[in-house]
Amino acid sequence: AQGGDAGSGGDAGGGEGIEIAMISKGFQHQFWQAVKTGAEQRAEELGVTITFEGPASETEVDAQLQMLQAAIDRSPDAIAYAALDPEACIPLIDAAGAADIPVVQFDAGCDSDVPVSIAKTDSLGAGALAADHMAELMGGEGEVAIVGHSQINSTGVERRDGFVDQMEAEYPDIEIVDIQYGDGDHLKSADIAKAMIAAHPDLKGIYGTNEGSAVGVVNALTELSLTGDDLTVIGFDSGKAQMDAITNGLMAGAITQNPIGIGAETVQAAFDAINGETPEEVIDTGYFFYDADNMTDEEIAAVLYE
Amino acid sequence: MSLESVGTADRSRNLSNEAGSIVTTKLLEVQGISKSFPGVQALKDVQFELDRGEVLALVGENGAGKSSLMKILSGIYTRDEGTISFEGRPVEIEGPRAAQALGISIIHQEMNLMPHLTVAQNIYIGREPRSLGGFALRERALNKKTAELLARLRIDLDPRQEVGELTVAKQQMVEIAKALSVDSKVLIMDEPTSSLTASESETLFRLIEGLKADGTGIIYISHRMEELGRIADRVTVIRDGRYVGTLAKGSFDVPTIIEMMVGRHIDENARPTAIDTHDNDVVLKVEDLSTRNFINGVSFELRRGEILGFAGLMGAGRTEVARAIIGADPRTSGTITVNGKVVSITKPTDAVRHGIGYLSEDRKSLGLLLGQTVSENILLPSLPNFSNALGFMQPAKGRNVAKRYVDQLKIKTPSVQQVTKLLSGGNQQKVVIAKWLERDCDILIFDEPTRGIDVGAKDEIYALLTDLAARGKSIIVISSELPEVLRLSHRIAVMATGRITGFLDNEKASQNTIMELATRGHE
Amino acid sequence: MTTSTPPTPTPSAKNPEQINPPGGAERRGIGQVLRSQLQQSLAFATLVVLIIFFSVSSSSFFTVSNISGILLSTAVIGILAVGTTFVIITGGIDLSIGTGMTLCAVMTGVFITNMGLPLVVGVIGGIATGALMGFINGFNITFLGLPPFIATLAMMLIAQGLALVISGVAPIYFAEQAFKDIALGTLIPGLPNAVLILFLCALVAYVVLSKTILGRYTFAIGSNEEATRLSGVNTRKWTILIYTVAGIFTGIAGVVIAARLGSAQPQLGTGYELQAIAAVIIGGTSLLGGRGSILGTLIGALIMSVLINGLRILSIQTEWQNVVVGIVILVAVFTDSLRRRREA
Amino acid sequence: MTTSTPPTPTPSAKNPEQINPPGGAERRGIGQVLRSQLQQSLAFATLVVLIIFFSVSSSSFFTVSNISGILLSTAVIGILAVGTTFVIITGGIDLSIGTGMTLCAVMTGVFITNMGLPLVVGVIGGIATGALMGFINGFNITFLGLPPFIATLAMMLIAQGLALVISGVAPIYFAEQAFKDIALGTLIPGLPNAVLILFLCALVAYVVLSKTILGRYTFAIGSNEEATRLSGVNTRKWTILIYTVAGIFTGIAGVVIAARLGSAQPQLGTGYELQAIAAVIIGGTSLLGGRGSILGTLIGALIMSVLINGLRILSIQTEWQNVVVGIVILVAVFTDSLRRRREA
Ligand SMILES: Nc1ncnc2c1ncn2[C@@H]1O[C@H](COP(=O)(O)OP(=O)(O)OP(=O)(O)O)[C@@H](O)[C@H]1O
Ligand SMILES: Nc1ncnc2c1ncn2[C@@H]1O[C@H](COP(=O)(O)OP(=O)(O)OP(=O)(O)O)[C@@H](O)[C@H]1O
Ligand SMILES: [Mg+2]
Ligand SMILES: [Mg+2]
Repeated sequence: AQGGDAGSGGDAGGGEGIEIAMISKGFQHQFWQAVKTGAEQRAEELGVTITFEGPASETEVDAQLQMLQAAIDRSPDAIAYAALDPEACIPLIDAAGAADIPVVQFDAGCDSDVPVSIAKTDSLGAGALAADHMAELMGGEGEVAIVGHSQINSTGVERRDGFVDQMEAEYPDIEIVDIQYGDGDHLKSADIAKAMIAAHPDLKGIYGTNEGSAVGVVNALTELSLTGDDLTVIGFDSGKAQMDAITNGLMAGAITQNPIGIGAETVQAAFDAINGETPEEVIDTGYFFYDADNMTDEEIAAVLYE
Repeated sequence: MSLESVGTADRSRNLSNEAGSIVTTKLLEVQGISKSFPGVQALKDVQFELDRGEVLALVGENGAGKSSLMKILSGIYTRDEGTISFEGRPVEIEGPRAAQALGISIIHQEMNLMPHLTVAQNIYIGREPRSLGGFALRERALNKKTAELLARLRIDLDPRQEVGELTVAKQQMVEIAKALSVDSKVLIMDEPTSSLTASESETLFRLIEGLKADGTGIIYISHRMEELGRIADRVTVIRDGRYVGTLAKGSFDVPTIIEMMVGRHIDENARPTAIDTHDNDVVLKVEDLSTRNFINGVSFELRRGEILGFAGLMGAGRTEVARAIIGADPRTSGTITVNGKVVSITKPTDAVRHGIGYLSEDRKSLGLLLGQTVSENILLPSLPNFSNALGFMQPAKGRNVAKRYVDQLKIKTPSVQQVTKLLSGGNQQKVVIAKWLERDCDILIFDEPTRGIDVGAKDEIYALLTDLAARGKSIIVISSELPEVLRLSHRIAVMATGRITGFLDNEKASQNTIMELATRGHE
Repeated sequence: MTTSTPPTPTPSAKNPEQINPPGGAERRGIGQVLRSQLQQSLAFATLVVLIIFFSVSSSSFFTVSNISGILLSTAVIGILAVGTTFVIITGGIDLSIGTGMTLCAVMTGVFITNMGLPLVVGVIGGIATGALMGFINGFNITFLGLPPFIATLAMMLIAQGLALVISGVAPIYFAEQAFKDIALGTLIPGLPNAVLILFLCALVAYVVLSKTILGRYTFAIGSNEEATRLSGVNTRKWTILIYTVAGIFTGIAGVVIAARLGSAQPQLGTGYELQAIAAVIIGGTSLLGGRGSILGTLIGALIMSVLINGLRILSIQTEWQNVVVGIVILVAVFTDSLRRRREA
Repeated sequence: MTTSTPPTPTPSAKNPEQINPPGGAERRGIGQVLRSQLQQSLAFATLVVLIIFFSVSSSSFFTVSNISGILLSTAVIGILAVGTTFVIITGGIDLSIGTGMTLCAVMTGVFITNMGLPLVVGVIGGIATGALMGFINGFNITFLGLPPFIATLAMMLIAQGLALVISGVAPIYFAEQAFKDIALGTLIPGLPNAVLILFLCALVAYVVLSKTILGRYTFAIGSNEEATRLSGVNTRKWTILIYTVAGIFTGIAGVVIAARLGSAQPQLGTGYELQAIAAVIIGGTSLLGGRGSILGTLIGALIMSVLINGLRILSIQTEWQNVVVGIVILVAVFTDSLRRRREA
């Protein structure tokens, strides 16, 4: 827990020379790339430098901790962290606190008192919003299935649970007949969706909980020569394939969070913390349902990414 | 063929006549053993018996079933029929451990060593000196014990050397030491001398005499007929898996045994027909060949139509010279000239391209694709000749060629599609020979070509090599059997400790002159 | 006193099963070949049992659409498995096929979408990428003397990194329908082209492996590389060629997955190598080298995808699916080894 | 017949460097042993070069805290690698160590958190889970005759599934600080206990491998299983024991990772097996069996974590990191194989 005085510690104050280390949950998925984009944009505006890294898959809690450890040893001016597990990170985040490195969080938090803020979306609420739109499009009744991207990491669980809970609470005539997980792998998700469609001939809708899952479902439809009229598909996140599918009518619509906003707000919060200001404790960057009608709206278009 | 005369002293017959009244518990008694494999009846109603303190030699052609019989006795195969009595009691030998427990140990025809372990670790595998409740190794004690054993057996090996680094011959000595390190009642030796030179063989024979004196019964398998008179008390002959007969000491001579084995007469003392090759073109010229480890300034010439023998003691460096020539091992110096042109040979492919083929002494690990068929093995070096321009194989053509060799060399196999691993040792060796015959190189280096091959087949192979030479091929024969070198070679190069110590023309060569050169540099 | 009875040749009444040598089947009819090869692999029985079981358990299983779906889902892993069968028969292993496939997909995307080259050029470029990776693997193994596991593990990491770097950590989309048709078009009605490509790949691989000199050397090197080398075969050259061939199949798989997804997803691919290798081994090819067959590999790949599809159709929970797959693999390979033992 | 003078032992001037036989080192001092073993592994040179390079490149690298961090990050993979060294020396492979570790962690969580058993019991239970898995692997390989790759691949899937099923697809948290201290406490100031456990494991493994009968048979089986069996060694029994020992190390790794994370993460573990196996092979153990060392494995594991940590310290982009790691692995193993070749 030492080393706070090494490296670039001395000349903080203005934007120049400030380094913010962002430890994300991942980096390969489009969602995280969008967070990175937002962060980089804001960093450029503020004149600070950022590093952005994350493990290859969102199950690699251990690898993420090692990244956090390495970041602390680099003694940056601030750390921005998105916890894969709320508890495992506590010792290291505390160590960062002890080394006087300000910590801000994004997407998911660590159960420690050190972090001063978190920029995130309410995934449960987003899942519920997906359920509302799905129910509306299905006419309030019928069978629906979920292709999840993870049954264990928080976004995967909350986007699913928000959807499931809302359906159970508000739409008694809608039955969730199957939930399977494709790791966000496009190919696997497509095969899962096809199996679901084969097994449940009366299926009226499928909800994909992230970009890979949703695009997989769309691919399944294409491969089976089905259209949006046969099956209501609601996706999550954006990306070109998903947006095209919505334009083409294969997908009814999707929920998007504001990853670019998350990235930007996180960097802003870190910058504020470095400069001794107190950022807002919870920064909710919001979520939206978008479909072919509102996709081009300015507010929506701003949070979508190809 | 007169079996009358040889059968007179058939002790087994005599004793079995008396068996009803006298309680002579034989050490080992084997009756009516049969064993078949898919497509092969390896043994049919075979019998023999073994007394304490005697050496029973078991002979027969390649594939006669000798090794199979011994594998039954050592618990590796289970018999289909027959009884085995050990010390008068019928026994079932269910595995190698059961055989060991009975006191039967075996030196296998094919090497069975752990190459990454040391000599000592190999010899005492499973019987290591231990402490701390049998879990901790006492390595020092192990090495000491091994050093004592090796000294007692007069085997010159470092207990700490890794076995994989040893030559085949030395590995064979490790196998022998391993078998002798247990106090066994029955010791089976399946061609223990096939890779030994005369002097090591002699060491072994003295050991055998000692064991006999201690009452150990020994079953000794060999294709080297001259050894039988030296050590065997009785000789049992099997042929095509059947018992042919047993001859007692004094009542057998080599020609008789060979006739019982093979069914015809073979002249053991033949010499090459004197063809003068001295004026022929030099096809291979090796100058100042050295390797990093051992070989030092070896030079020689090989002429068209010549058979050049390489003789020497174990570890003299003959194999290493051959491997260096064909580019299997790196050279530190040396030029190789083929047909008057200096050639660059850095890998075996180059050697074959320049018409030099090398038959390795270690057929199991360097000579054969054990898991592949006889035909795949025979065709391997010549595959391009059996495929068209697009690389497609012409299977019928290949199969016919393989069949021709199976017939010509009398390879005992149910078909050319048999997996090579399942052939008897001698027949495997014939497969290796066939593959180089088919490749049709102008220069052939045969390293221990007749290892494990029966007398009859040997004679045929000698005839074959002589014929090849007569047709203009040039052949180097590396052999640890002096009679073989003398029988085949027009000229003999003798090596000792990595150098050539002299050349002998066949007329001037004898076992004595060769040994004199081979031990030079040892004094 | 005579003791000998002249040995009479015993007719071999017992010759229950002949061991089937690679490529040694030419003189028999194709039907016989197929039958003997199928029998050789008890894996086939497992496949049939699985199909029957799932057909009985769910009426949705044995439908044209679902069977076609299963075949389509076998395509990518199947092509990878077919290619890597060569490598495994030589006694090697190729861990780079998963992420390597992804790199090939990305390169195809770069050629077609980013550089605007014609489809054919892009496809050939993608496949050539695979061939190049295979070549480098082979070079590293033969000339640098690296163990295949390490050489291809390193390549796996490098390919994974390069796929991300080259794509800019973003999918590359293909606009042209013609490209997507490579996987999803139906030259044969009802059968996606990707499946056709799989079968074509398998057929070519079968012919190469059992009818050509390359196939012979593949088995020979796997049987005993040193003995093969001493026989004058340029084992280095052939080994490099074999890895290159495997790389070509990796490239084809890359093109097919890109066509099927309509995009090159740079983060995909990890784990595909183990699935493909598993398919190969379930199909009876030995990791020790010298033994294997393309038909077996195909069956192995089908077992995996039938099993996974069936479990999905039955809506078995995802977490249980792995358990069941693991057990079925154990049982399938065990029964197969039983048969082998009985035969030996 | 002439009897020759027995050949005098030629002094081995032609044997410049003695290849170090396993366990054949007792007559030399421990210093010498260490030195010869280190030399044996040029991997060590790679490690030193890497450390020097990163120390020069970044002042943050060679700090007490970062070195301790590197060691901590080596702990889990290191323990797995040490265990699996045994298996690899027998010529086998164990793909189940990654997810198996996770299952052990989950079971530890079940025992301690869910069932409220005392810490010690829970830890032993977790390790016993590993031993049981190893035992089953060994049984499947020896008695059912399955290839190690398949047997352990199946176990990998089964363990992965069971970890999810048993945990109810959610992390199990450990409340007691004492449990977390297993990994993060510092019996030796500045050195996390997890690192201590790694070194202890390595020491025990070293002793077992080089000084005990189990170690001897591990090498013997890997060198030539058939010959070992024919020598009367019950190879099945010992193989099962060896896999069980490897399983025990997997169990220890499971406890350590659970303690480090303060929770059992049921989805962790995939990919750890390849990292561990890579460490073993980088350390000079041969996948062909018969040859290997624990010290090498330790160095191999350190190379991997130093490299990854260094790249992170230098803020190399994540997507480039894999590329660099791949290349360094190639270079490290290549230089090592060069040395071996020069020696041979
Ligand atoms: N496991 C096996 N499967 C099939 N055939 C076998 C097997 N073992 C031996 N044979 C066959 O049994 C016959 C006897 O073989 P065996 O090895 O006993 O001969 P041998 O007398 O020892 O010959 P050699 O002198 O060549 O060593 C041979 O035809 C051989 O091919
Ligand atoms: N791989 C090796 N590693 C170390 N030493 C070796 C190796 N191969 C051979 N030697 C040594 O080189 C010397 C020459 O062996 P080589 O095999 O050439 O002798 P040889 O005359 O063919 O005798 P042999 O009858 O044993 O085959 C021997 O002293 C042997 O110990
Ligand atoms: Mg024999
Ligand atoms: Mg020799």
